Amino acid sequence: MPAQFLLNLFIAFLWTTLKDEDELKMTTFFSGFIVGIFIIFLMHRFFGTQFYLRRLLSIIKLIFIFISELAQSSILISKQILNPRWDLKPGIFTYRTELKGDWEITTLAMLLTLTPGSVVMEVNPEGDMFYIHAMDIEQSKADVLRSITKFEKAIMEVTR
Amino acid sequence: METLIITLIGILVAVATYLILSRNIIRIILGTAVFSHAVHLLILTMGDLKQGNVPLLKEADAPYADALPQALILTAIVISFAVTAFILVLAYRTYQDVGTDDLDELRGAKDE
Amino acid sequence: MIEKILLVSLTLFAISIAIALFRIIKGPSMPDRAVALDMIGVNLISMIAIISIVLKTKAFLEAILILGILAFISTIAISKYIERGAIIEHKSDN
Amino acid sequence: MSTSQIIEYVAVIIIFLGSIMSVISAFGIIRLPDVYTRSHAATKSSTVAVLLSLTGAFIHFWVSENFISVRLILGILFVFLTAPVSGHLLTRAAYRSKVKLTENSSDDALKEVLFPEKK
Amino acid sequence: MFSVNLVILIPFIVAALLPLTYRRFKKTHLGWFVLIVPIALFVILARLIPSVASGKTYVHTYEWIPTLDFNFTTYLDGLSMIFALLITGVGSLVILYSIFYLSYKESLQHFYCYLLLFMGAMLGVVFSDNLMVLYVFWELTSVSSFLLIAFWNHRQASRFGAQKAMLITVSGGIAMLVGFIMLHTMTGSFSIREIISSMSEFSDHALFIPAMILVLLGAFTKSAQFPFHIWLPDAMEAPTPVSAYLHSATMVKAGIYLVARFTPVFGADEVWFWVVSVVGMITLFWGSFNAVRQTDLKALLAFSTISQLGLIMSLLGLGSIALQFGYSADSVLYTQATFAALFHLINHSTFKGALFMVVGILDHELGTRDVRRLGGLMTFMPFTFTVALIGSLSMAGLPPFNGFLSKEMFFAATVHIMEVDIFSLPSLGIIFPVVAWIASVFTFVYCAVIVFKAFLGNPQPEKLDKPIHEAPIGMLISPMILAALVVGIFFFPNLLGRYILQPAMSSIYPTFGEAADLTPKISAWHGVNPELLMTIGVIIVGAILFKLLKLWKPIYGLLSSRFTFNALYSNLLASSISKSNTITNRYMNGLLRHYLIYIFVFFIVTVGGYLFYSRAFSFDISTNASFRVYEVCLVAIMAVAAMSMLFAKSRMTATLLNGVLGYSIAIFFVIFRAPDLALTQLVVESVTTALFLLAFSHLPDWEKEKLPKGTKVVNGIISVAVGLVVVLVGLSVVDFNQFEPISSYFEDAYELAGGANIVNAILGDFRGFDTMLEVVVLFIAGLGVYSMIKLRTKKEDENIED
Amino acid sequence: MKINDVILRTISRIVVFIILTFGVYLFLSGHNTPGGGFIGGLVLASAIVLLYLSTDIETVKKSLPLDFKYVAAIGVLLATSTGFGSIVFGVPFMSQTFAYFDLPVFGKTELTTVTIFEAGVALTVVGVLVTIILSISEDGG
Amino acid sequence: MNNLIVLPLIIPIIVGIILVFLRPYVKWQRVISLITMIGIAGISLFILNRVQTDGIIRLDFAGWEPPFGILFVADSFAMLLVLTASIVTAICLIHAFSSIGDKHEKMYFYPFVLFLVAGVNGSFLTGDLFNLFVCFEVMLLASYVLITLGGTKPQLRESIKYVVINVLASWFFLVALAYLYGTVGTLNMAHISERVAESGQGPLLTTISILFLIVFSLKAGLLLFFWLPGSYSVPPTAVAALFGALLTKVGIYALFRTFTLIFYHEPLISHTIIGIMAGITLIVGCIGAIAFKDVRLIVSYNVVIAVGFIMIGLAVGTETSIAGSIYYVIHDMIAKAMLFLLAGTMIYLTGKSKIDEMSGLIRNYPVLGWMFFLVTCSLAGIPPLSGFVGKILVGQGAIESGSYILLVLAFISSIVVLYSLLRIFLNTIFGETIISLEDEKPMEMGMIIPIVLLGIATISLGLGAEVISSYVTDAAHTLSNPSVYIDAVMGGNK
Ligand code: NA
Ligand code: NA
Repeated sequence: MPAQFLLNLFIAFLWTTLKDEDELKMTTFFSGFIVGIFIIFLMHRFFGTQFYLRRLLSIIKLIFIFISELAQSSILISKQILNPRWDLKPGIFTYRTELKGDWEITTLAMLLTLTPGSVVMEVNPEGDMFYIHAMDIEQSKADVLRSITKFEKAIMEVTR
Repeated sequence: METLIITLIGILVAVATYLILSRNIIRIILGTAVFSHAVHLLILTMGDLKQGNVPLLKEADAPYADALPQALILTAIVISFAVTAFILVLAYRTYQDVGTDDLDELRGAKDE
Repeated sequence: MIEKILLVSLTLFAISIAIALFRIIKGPSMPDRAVALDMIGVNLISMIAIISIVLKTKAFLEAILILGILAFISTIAISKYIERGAIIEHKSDN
Repeated sequence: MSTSQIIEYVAVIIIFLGSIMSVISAFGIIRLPDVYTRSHAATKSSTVAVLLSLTGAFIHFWVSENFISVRLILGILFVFLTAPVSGHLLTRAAYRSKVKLTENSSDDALKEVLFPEKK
Repeated sequence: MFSVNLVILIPFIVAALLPLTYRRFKKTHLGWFVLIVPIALFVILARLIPSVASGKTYVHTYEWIPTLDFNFTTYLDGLSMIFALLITGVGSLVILYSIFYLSYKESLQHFYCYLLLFMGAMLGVVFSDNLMVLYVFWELTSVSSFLLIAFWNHRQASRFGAQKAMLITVSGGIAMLVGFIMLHTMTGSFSIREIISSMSEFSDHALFIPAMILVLLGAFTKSAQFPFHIWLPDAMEAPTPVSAYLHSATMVKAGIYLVARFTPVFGADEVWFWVVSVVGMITLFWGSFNAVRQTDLKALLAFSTISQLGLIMSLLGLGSIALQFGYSADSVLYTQATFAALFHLINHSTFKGALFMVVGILDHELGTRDVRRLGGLMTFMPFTFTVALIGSLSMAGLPPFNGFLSKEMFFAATVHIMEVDIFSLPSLGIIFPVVAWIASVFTFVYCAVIVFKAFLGNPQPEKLDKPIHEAPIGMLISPMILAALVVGIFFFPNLLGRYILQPAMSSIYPTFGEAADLTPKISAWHGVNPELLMTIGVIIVGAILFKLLKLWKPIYGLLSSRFTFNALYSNLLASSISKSNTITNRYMNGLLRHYLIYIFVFFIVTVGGYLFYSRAFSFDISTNASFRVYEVCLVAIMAVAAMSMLFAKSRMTATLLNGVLGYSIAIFFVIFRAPDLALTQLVVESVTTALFLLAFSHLPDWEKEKLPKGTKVVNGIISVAVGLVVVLVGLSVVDFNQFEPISSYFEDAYELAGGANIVNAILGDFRGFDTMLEVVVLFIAGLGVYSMIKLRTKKEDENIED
Repeated sequence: MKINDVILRTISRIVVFIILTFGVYLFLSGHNTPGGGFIGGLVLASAIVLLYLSTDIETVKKSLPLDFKYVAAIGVLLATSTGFGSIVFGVPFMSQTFAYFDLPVFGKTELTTVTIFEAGVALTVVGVLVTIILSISEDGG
Repeated sequence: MNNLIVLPLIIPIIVGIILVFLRPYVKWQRVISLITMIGIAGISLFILNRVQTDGIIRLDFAGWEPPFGILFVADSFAMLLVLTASIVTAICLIHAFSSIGDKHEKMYFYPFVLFLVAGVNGSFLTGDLFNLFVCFEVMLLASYVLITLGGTKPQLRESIKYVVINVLASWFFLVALAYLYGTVGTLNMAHISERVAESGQGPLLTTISILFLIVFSLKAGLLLFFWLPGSYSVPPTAVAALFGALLTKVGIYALFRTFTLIFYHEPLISHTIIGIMAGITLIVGCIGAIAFKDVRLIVSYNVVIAVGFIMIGLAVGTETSIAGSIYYVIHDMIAKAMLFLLAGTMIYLTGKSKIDEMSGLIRNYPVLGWMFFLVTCSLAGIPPLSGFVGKILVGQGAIESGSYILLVLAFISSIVVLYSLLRIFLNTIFGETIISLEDEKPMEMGMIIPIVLLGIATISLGLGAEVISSYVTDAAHTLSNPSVYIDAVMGGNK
């Protein structure tokens, strides 16, 4: 995949030299880069790998998940705070994940933390078990279990 | 604004003084820290407050806020940091060797 | 009008900080205070951003990032202190 | 009103929303019963609040001064990255320093792992 | 060319050489070598007697500190000649005597070094014309005297005596110095000759009397005048040659010299007359009265010396009255008191020197000076006895010895003074002859004690450690020479009068025309006159009192020893130590809190006090910049955070609150348009908090403040007051708008320093030097922390880790 | 249960790079915008502190084998010696010069001796801060 | 080029940093630091002489004309102090070579001493009030470290008090600076002086001047000396000697400078307060000097007395008295260093510190004993040693201006000094010998040589007072006539 990126850079550079302007312009280089993206997208099957910007897309997607989770959770917590009759049942529950490796675990933990009503408190030394504090354990557990597959998939799209 | 800030400075100084008059070394150190905060604010207040723009020539147009006190405070901040760091370490070294953080117990042996 | 709204926002942020300060003073536990301090830091970030708009200057945008960095570092330090009594370890366990 | 003015208003309103969010979370800080629930308020509402105001500021500078502030983007990114970590660290520290959960709490999966002898 | 300066310097030079060369004198007694010095000097000076007698004076100047007018100017005239001859003459005899007195075992190099030091200093005192140089030598005599008294410093009593002498004489010297400075302030000169010539213009000057009293203090302490005499008996701890030399013949006479020298300056004043003559009289009486009860012969001689010095002093005082009248045939009569003073000065040196040496012989040969253990020595020690007898009789004022002549003149002077018609003397003047006569009676008694108790009566060999035997001849030479002088002067007094005393008289009365007029013809027989009758009375009453000594001696026991000046001195020193210890420990109690309170209170009182006293406070809110609600909120937050620190139950809370303060200040830096400050403050605050946390791992949590409630209230009041003063001054400063700050200059930073960030340009360029040093400060702190933690010595092992 | 710092470590790895970059930026931009040697140094130091916080002393020592007190010393030397240079050139002590150069890539660039001075400042700040923090942390354990 | 006058500050700093790298090589550190101090002494002497020929020399850092930049101003007063400080430091260093111990030397002793000297010299030379604060801090930080060097319990105990009080003083300094900047809007001392003169030093400026008085008095040990006795009696001998010689002098210098150059318009207030403070300082110093048996405490209170004495010269405020104070400051730097070295050496040799625990040292260590006698006489102002010229001139000034109470206190104090030191001398140097030959610790040449050097200095400074008299006269003249200084600094660009 880095090869694709290097190639893209090369195309951009080529583009800039072909333009043969008086001075070095960032905009020229940038436009060359865009041209490169287009070319590589067309040709990426020749490399035998995915189009490298696909990963970028999944990252962006992940970020959107992040943002929407955060928005939802903040709305939820606001409701909970402002609810005059506060009768939630907080608690700590566990979740075992399929994900491996520092990056995956971290990302998932952060997502879970931003998920409405839950905060990851501990990861076990093996790195496959989350201890999660929930604002309202019944509801949060359900929420987490519902969205967690979605998260795992989104993360794996980026990392694998 | 000046009156407000100076009043605040006065409160900070009073608090700092009270802390410094303590027996406990950490309180004293915190007192000097609070005192330094007050002093920094005071230097800034002594140049006219809120008059003029940020003293960045490319960022804003004249008039600029008085830049000299700002430079002085910067120096003062760094120095108070250095001093605080030293005195903290001194305090805990003293605690380790003499076994107390209470200055009343650090009076020292009397002569005669 | 814009400025008025901004000033109201600033005041609201200041009130949040005041409330958080109350939590710092009251506690009861150290983590409570740490949470509140973290919150104060975050609110200060917002205030700097708004003040930058009010003062029409870009000079304080660095301060936003710095405050973000430092609030984070402080939180780490405080939480480690609460958790382990030492904020920097010779050699971590794992 | 020109578009840019409208956008400016949008920016300011975003900021205003952020400030309200912030007050709510502050309110949560005093209202919620224990440090764990409070940290929910802190890590989420507060973060949203700051993200909103930074975004507002970013938009404002973009529109009114035609200035794309990388520093603000970085700031937003930074808060995004660090806020959950802070929440995680603080609750963990709280639990490990034996701060009690509120009495309402129903379940405590950590207790048996961390402080088994107390059982 | 002859220079008196050299005369002064020679003893110093030799003294300096001694410690370097004394090892070469293993075989010969070091004294023989040293003896050359005074003899040579005596000869040099003696050769000048005729020319001095003819009125010639010698002045010579070496520049020392010309800028300050401290110059080494010497002045040889009649007055200084008398003293110089005494110093070198008696000096020669004493050194000769000491050769036999001090064995090789003593650290002779020290002894002679001090002695030469003293000799040079003493010559310096009498020859110096410049007051400052005189003061230099004056103090050097005290120092050398100190060293000589403490010669046997392993003895407690020697150290005690040395300290006492040093403290009293140096104190007097310092008083004298102030007097000298005052004289300089008045006259603009340090030269005695110039001061004498210009002094008449300043007799109404406000400093005239203070200067006089201060100079007299110097003279009185040095000459052991009442009540400063107490050092002299204790100074007898010195080896006897020293006592004979310093504490009877020369150093103690420096005060006499000073009074004589300053008579033309101050003498015309009534205060001078009364102070000098009355103090002299009291001393005369007190010394003789106390001498009688002494059992230690040396102590007896010490009190006798005090008494005799009082006599000379009072004569100088009486003689000063002549200056009241100016030069006239009548007033010449009164100058005879001064003449008598100078005459007795010489006489005293001869007979007292001889007596000291005699006592030294007894001490040296028999191991005691206690009259209760002595008696009947006459037959065993005939030469010693002869000398003692001559000395005693002369001291008692009997013919045919020189003491008789001067004693007669003294009586005459006291009688004459009653006739003077000023200073209420017709009514008060009677005290002078009465006191003089009583004192002379006691003098007679103690002289009898020496002769009868020590030399006559029954020998008591059982009370002595050594067999009674005559002293070796070497030891006897000096006293015998002095005894011969005692007799010789009686028979040829006018030789002395003409060549020695007359030129001195003209020094003391420079305005009195022909010096020959001031020189009366001295003769043993004047016919029957009051003074002769007084002398006869002294002999009769004295003899009776001596016989009845046992009967009336108990009255000395009535004098409580607690109220003596000696006791005062000792108590003063002892109580000053204990009192000052109590006082100092009371406020320097090691409590930082107290020290800080002193500082804060001082701040409140001076700064706050002056602010109110001077009405400097001014306040005008209208010039203030506007403020917003959120700013007020922030101020409130900071105030609350700060005040909550006082009540924080744990150090962590307090530290976090401090962090809140720091962050809030950063916001104010933002509000006040200081971006660089905001950035720095934020980082530094965080790092500081981290440091606190780091240090906390090594420190215990704090406990509740353990101060009593009253203390807390006091602390609170002080704190509020400090804050208030800061606020009030601050408000006034804000209101003070007279000057524009210099900062507008820095707004050209881009052109001047190539930077658009003014603050940065100031830090890096305009005031880059501050920044450089600030970096150094930081570095020192860092290195200090490092060395304090990492390089400390562990309790167990002494090596330092790297 | 042992503490698992995986989240902290992972995020810190990213954050440290952001901070380092930002620190260098602040250091270089101080001449015209807020920043400069001090602030740059402080921020760089906080990056290193973050490294220590998120891992441990030994780990950092392995990957950053610097003796920070010497870093500080070199910093002070640098800061003082720019002043010393002016003695050599016979201009008043601490005189700074600046000039503009057209450099490839960077474009019109201002080069000043102040930059050397500020580099010294920054190095000192980094060196001292880390020295202090390490000294305390390493003490006793 | 005037760059010369920055050398007394910059050389010690640079050398100090270089020595940090040479930590294991103690011998090198010794040689280099000694050479440095001697070199600085030489440079200072050269500058001092140039000041006589060319007048006051100033160096505008980076070429920024006053009042905008920072500058160094070398007048005779400053240079005399720099010169003396350098010489005394060099001599104390020699003592340190044999007394401080390898252990301490490796704790960056030499760098810290050099930094201390740099701070001290900078304080003497700077013409900028804020820079004075920074120089103070350089000096103070170094002193904080030096006082704790080795970290014995008493050291730590006393250093906390020392540090806290000095930190407080520093912050008060900043408060005063803030106020002054708020009123006159400038930092250059000559420029401040001009502006203060222009506004006529009203009540507010006088109030601020009192604050400066407090700040500098804390440093000088004038009345507010509570930190002094404890902290001067705990550090290693060479350090104590440096402290005794240098530290208070910086405060004294600052008091002289500010109250002759800037706040000289209200002598009735400021100089009266200074006079009262000096008088009380003398009294309590005297009481303290005879209160204790511990040699180090006696010696420390003698420092307090000297401060009171020197400040009388300022309180009196005539040219004569100021000249006297200058003489006396120079004398005191030398004699106090000598006294502290002697006291420390005695304690080192006997292992005891109370006067009733030692006795008869003169027979074991004759040179030491005589040097103690010499310093006793010198400090008591006995002529012709160095103390007496200053004493006379201060007295002369006091008489000229009619300050009789101060006069009396000043001269009585020298008797107390004499008594307090004689007490040590008679009890420890004289007396029955109690150290037998086999118990006798050998006197190291490295310890006695510096003491003898200082002894020679005190003799020659007294006998040769004429040599420095022209410098002192010039210094006093400059201090008494602020316009000389102001013209030298602001000349041409008002
Ligand atoms: Na003793
Ligand atoms: Na003894």
